[in-house]
Amino acid sequence: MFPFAFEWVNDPVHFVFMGSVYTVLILLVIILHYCGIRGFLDWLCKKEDHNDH
Amino acid sequence: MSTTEEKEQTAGEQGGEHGPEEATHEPVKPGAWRFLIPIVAFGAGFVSLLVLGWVIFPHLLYGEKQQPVDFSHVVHQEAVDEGCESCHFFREDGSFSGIPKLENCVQCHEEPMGESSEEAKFIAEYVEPGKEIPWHVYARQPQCAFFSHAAHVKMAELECAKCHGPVGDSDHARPYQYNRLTKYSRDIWGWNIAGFKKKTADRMKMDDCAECHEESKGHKDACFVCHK
Amino acid sequence: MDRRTFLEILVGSTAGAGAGFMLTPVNWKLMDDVTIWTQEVWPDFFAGIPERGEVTHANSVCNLCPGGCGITVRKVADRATKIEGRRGYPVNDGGICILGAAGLQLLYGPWRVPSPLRRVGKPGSGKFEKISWEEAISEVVRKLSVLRRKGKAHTVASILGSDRGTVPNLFARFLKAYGSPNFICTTSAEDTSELALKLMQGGKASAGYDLERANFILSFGSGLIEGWGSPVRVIKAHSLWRSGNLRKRATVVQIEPRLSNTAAKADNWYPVNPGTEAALALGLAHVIIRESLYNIYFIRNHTSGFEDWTDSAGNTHMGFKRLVLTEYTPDAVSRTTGIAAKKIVKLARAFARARRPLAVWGRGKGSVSGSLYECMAVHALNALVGNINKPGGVSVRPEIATHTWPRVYQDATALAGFSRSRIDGANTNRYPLTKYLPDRWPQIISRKEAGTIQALFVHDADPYYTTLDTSAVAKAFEQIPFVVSFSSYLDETAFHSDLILPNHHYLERWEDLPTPIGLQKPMLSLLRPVVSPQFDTRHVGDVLMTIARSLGGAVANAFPWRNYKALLKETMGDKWSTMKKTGYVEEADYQPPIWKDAFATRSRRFEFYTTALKRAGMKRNKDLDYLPHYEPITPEGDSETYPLTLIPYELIRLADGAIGNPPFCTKAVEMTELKGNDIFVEINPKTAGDYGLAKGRYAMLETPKGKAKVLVHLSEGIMPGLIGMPKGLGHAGYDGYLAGKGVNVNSLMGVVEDPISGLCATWGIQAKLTSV
Amino acid sequence: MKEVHHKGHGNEHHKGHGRTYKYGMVIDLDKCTGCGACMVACMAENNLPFRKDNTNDRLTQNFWMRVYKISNGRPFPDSEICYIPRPCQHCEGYDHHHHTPCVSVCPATATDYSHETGIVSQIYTRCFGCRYCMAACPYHVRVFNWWDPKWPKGMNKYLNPDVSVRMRGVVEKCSFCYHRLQRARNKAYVEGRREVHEDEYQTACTQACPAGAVTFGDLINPKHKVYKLKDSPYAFRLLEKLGTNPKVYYVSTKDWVRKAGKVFLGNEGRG
Amino acid sequence: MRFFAKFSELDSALIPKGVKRCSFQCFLVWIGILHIPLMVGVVATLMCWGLALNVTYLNNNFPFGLWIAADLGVIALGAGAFFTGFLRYIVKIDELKNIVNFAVVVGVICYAAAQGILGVDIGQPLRGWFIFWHANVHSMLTEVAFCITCYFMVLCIEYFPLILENRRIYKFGFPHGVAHHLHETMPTIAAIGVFLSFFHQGSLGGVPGVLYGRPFAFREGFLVWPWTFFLFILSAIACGPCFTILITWITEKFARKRLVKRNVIDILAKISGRMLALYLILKTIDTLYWVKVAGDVGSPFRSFYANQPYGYWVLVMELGILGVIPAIILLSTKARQNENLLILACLLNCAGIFMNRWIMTVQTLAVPVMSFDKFISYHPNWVEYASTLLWLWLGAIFISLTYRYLPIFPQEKELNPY
Repeated sequence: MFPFAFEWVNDPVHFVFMGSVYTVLILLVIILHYCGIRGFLDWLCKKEDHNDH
Repeated sequence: MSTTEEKEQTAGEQGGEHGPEEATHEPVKPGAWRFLIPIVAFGAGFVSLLVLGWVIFPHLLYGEKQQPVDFSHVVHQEAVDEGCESCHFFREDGSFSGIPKLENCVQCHEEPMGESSEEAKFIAEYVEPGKEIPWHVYARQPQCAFFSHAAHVKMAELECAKCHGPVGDSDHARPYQYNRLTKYSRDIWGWNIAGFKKKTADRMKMDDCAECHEESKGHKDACFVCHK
Repeated sequence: MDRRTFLEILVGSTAGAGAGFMLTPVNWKLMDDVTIWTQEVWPDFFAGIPERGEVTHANSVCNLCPGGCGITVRKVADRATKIEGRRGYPVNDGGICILGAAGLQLLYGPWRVPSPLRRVGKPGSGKFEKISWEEAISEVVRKLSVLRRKGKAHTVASILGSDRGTVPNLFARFLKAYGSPNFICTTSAEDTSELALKLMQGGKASAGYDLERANFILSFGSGLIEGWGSPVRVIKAHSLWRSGNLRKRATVVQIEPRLSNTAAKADNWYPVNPGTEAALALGLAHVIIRESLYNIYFIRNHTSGFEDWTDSAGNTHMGFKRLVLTEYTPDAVSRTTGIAAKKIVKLARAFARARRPLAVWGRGKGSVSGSLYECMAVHALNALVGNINKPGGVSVRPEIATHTWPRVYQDATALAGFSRSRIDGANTNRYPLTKYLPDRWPQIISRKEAGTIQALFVHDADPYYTTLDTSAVAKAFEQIPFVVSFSSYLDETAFHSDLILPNHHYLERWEDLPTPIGLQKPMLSLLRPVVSPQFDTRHVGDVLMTIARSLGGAVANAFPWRNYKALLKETMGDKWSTMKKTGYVEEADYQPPIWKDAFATRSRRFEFYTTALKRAGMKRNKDLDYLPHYEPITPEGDSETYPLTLIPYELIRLADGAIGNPPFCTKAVEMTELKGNDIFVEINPKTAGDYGLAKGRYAMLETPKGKAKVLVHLSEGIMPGLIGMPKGLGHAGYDGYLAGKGVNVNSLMGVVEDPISGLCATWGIQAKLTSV
Repeated sequence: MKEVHHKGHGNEHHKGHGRTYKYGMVIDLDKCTGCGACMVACMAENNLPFRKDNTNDRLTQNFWMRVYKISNGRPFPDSEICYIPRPCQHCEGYDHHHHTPCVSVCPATATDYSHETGIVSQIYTRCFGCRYCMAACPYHVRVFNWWDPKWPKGMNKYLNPDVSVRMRGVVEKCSFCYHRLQRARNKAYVEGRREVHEDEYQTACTQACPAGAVTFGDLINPKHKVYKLKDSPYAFRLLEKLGTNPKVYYVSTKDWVRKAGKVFLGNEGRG
Repeated sequence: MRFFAKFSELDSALIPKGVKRCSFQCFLVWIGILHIPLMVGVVATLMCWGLALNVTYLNNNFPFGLWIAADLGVIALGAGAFFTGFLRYIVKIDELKNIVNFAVVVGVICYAAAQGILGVDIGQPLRGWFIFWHANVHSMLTEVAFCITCYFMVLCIEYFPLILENRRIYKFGFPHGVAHHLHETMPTIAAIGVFLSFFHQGSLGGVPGVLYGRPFAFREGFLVWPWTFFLFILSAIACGPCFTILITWITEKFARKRLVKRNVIDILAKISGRMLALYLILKTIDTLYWVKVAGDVGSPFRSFYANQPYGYWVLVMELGILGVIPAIILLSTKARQNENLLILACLLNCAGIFMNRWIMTVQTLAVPVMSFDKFISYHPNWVEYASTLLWLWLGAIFISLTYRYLPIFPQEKELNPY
């Protein structure tokens, strides 16, 4: 069973539709994580600077 | 836009407000380890929710009941000639009798047949007053489902155990667990709280029906094959 | 701990908990379970879905109307879940009508009387208390013993829905042994029809119509597909008429002022002025006779009174032929009926030339007795074409003989009471031929001094609702100190009773049913319990016997049977085993007697001129009075104040008799008949124009008997000047599913008596309709 | 916008899995008397609700089988009436062109066209009540449960266990009494048959109709009564021109009835 | 009173630097006032959920009513967000950065409203997730649901950095970093948003357009794809910016100061006007073609408009008064400069889109299909109005809060120095 599609049918419409949905979702997740992690790392670096200071 | 001075200032201003109540966590470590605080807090929250979800939750969700009579399939299997169908038979109209009615039991059990105390209890409590036994049905399917035993047993020639598991080999009636919210038997979702299954008989959700239909027929079948 | 640490811990642990939560099955599981809750637990909470179980079928007979269809009840475990028509049953062969299909709603409905009830509030207040059967029966016994002791046995009366079968006979027997002549039954067109047969053909029998084989059906207002006769059987016959290549195995002509379903399905619809059907029938006879299209053999050899004749005293009497030829020329009839003379001639020719023509009579479902002369006029048409006792015609049908009961020994009190004259005036010099006049007694009671009736038993009837001029009935009920209803339902009569002794529902009891109305072959069928009694009810037969036994003496002796079932078994005799096995016995090879032996009149012929009527002591001397003729039954009210005429119409989707319409049927009523609690009246757009009425708007309907607020429905299917109003609404009994919906048309109508039979011949009433 | 067509194309979908059927109905309007027995039989069979304040406007009342009363609109006395019983039409659509109107729009696959039986199913436990299918159906066969399924006290006893009781907030419609096919199949299987006889599977309305106006069976089985009846020169289908390809046929010898039934658009449609 | 002082202090600490806001008391009163109609809406919503949908005037003939029309309408109105984002990040019209934040705020409200209204509209909201889990991808509604949910996520992500930019939150290092990086990726996010919006705006046209049982709305062949698809996108992007302008204007009226420079507004108005003009041309072709096709197959065109209240005036109103007039105003530079005319045009344009969506859903259902169908009219009852307008009040509160605490109008300080 494919997530988000119990009624999975092997036809192009499904592939295209679900493919797009998943691409979008994955992209969004990647972007969020990217920003979150980068932000966290920035913060850690800054923080150490601060402590050293 | 913001400056470090501002940050420290505000922290200093309002720091005292919440402090003491929240001191249950590990003591504040100064210096380099300080950055671990959020990470440890994260871990603690993470683990406690995991425990809650995987260990405690099932106990909250499911209630348990004992069967009215401790029934032994083993003993009965030995006593009857036609296997499961001796008691779980098809009616003339093609419907399946399911769990036998008292009248079926009485055919043999008018008088005690053995020494067992459970049988004595059964006869005293149900046979003599002529009361139907309020069995809890492990495999009770929801109102919306039409399960055809005839199609599966007579046409597809499935073994009972395929879906019901080795019930026939049980010597005792296992406790019946039910979902407090849905009133379903726990056997439907399966005893694994995550819904994982190893054997076909471990779960009885629609997905499991569909899985088997897909394997044997090549498609999941139309809705109305099993729904009503 | 400083503020920052706190925030870090808070945010960190919340994020951790959040992440951990996403990795537990809780969210997914609960989402699924909440959904299942909406799917299973929620609907079950409201509906109370019963357990599944083994499916079985039980056969019985439907007695919601005189149609007597066979039914098969599908049961799951001990619950009845569906009523279906019984396949292979002689009457309905698998079909079922709308009311029959909804029978289970009557069985399980909240309008059932749950146990014996005694009125505690004021009469008609509907306040009852539950009492035990012993208490209830002893109360009846106490009242009856006192009356009998006081020599007032004759003031006990009963109103029943029918006089055929063991239960009505038990009532009759009870009253006879107790000492009252007042055994009254509600009447219908069947009574008039039986009377007409008796007068013209002699003997006591009902009419059987060979609808299946007739190929020209001339219906004088009969709602053939609206529940006339045995509804399913007639509808099946209708389908036969519509079979064959061009779907015209038979021609159907409907004569009716309103486009009923029957009229809509008929090949030809002749909108006739209401109440002039007899004139039309005689007009047709005129053409048939004038053009010698009648069955000359039959008329010459097997009828009397056709030609002018001379009696033994030497007086010459007018025959049917002369009457018709002189009085009912197409032109004259055209003026009366509103149907063009040309059409009359055409119709008469078509009818007479058809291979198997059949004229049927009985307005709507036949619930109103109607005019005797009209019935005779229509029957005369059947005689003219010689279809009496012929395939595709009308025949006499006796009942299957059952074991007769031992004679009732009447003690002195019983004899004294029984010899008193009946309260309803039937069987008197005025109305020598009529058995019961249920529509007359309310007026009589209200006119006479109080105490005429001291106790009234009502079974299988709802006179409080069905009798015309409801307010007079209500007044009459007020005069009766003790009303006992045996109804299973809280109908109007039960509502106004002092005591309700609920009978088992028809799916809970044993009873025999006579031949369904209109069938050619005699039949006897068996009502049997399909489910165990759902409430604390008792079989009316048993209750009556218990009462009789408690009264003691001769009354008790008249009922030697152990219980009702024993009586039923004994009465059915050798037929019992067959009935129990198959549910019915039928004289399948019954053939109506051939013409030579068919007529039990004095002349042994079909009598156009009914000598029987003369012999019965009618104080009428004109020849005309003994011949079928047109004698207008004038509706009440002056046409100045009430310029329009209200005609009730009947619908198969609306039960209008003793049984209240079940919710399913009410749901099926068209939106042009009922809207919420408002009833529609049907008028022609022309009428609407004349009186300033608008579609879908409220109007006040007024008749000499009362008034009601109604909605206006415009229809091109009704004659201008008429107001059509559906029958069967306006109940006050039962439950909110029926009570308060619409207006009871009976309350707006009055009784117009037939001059000969005294039965109710009302077909309409003058009315006015003003917009509000 | 996507090209919309059948999901799981009938033929390949069921290759090698027994016969396919096209259950359908032929309703003889000449015989239909408008008595309404079909409506009540359907309501009783399928646990349809009813309410005290039914306004009889047919707008919030639930009927699976609804009998329409239609008129030719001519003035008195040329006025005529005809009754049209209307179950779900079980539209088949035409492959790759038109599809069952309600099936393709359902967002949750709660309704489905079975290529094995030709029946359009409605799964109440799946439906979440968006009512898109009701908008799609030109025949108004789909009705919504505006109320909770309440019965007067004691009335729940007659509920048919073969048909689920619908909760509020879902769409329901005629199923051609599919549960009867399920039962009939059970019987056949126990007797070692795969095929169900014509008379073993009949809908409640067919069975109840006192006029015998409703005939039900497999439209592609020459042995079934409907096979011939549907080819009557007087046969038509409702809104034929829309291309829904319904499986309910009507027979009427009256021209105005045929015209009123099939006409929406003037010229001949497809199929 | 001490509490109040504390909160008041917190409030002033949260207000962006360098801008002036009304007093805390004044703000509380304003929010309080908004809660009165809001509560009516909440009651209506709870009635729908608690007592089932019989509390509405919807019925079996009108399974779709105000709610669906409103759904389609607000999504179109919310198109300002994606279209402005598209112009700002992809076409790179730099001035629009001054209104893009607010367009996002309006978009969030519109899309939240769409989902919220749908949550009341469906009979079994607890099972609403079936639309994702048991998705039938052939259904237009599935497509719309997926797209608006995803796009709502996108909008939330676009809105998120605005929160992080709040004075107090921004001070922490971590949110600062996240906001910074989110800003960096904004063009990608906007692109995803455009992709999603593009599809569901078009698919919304398909919602009634695929109902071939309803000839009034049904289009075939070329007329359904790509014609209707693009018509719907066009109509949405023609009115979306107008709606943003309208809301900005209203916000300015309440704030009693300018928040966005005229030239920014003018750019949006100009683009909106062109889109509307293009839409009207295509829509006219569509209508004419539809009239012709309808005529070819037996002239039901007249029958579509045979029953009041859906007479020909509907057509005149939708395309003429609510279409051509705003298009002319928006296209004319001179008229655009007149603020009153501009706002009138925006109002007409937004009303036009709403009317179009109403016609496509409700009138579609009102037009009888079977010859013996009775024409029945529908109008919503207070429950439907209240539960729909609920989102207006929620939106007002949301904008009030956002405006008060977040720096959404970059030009505010410049325009209102103090």
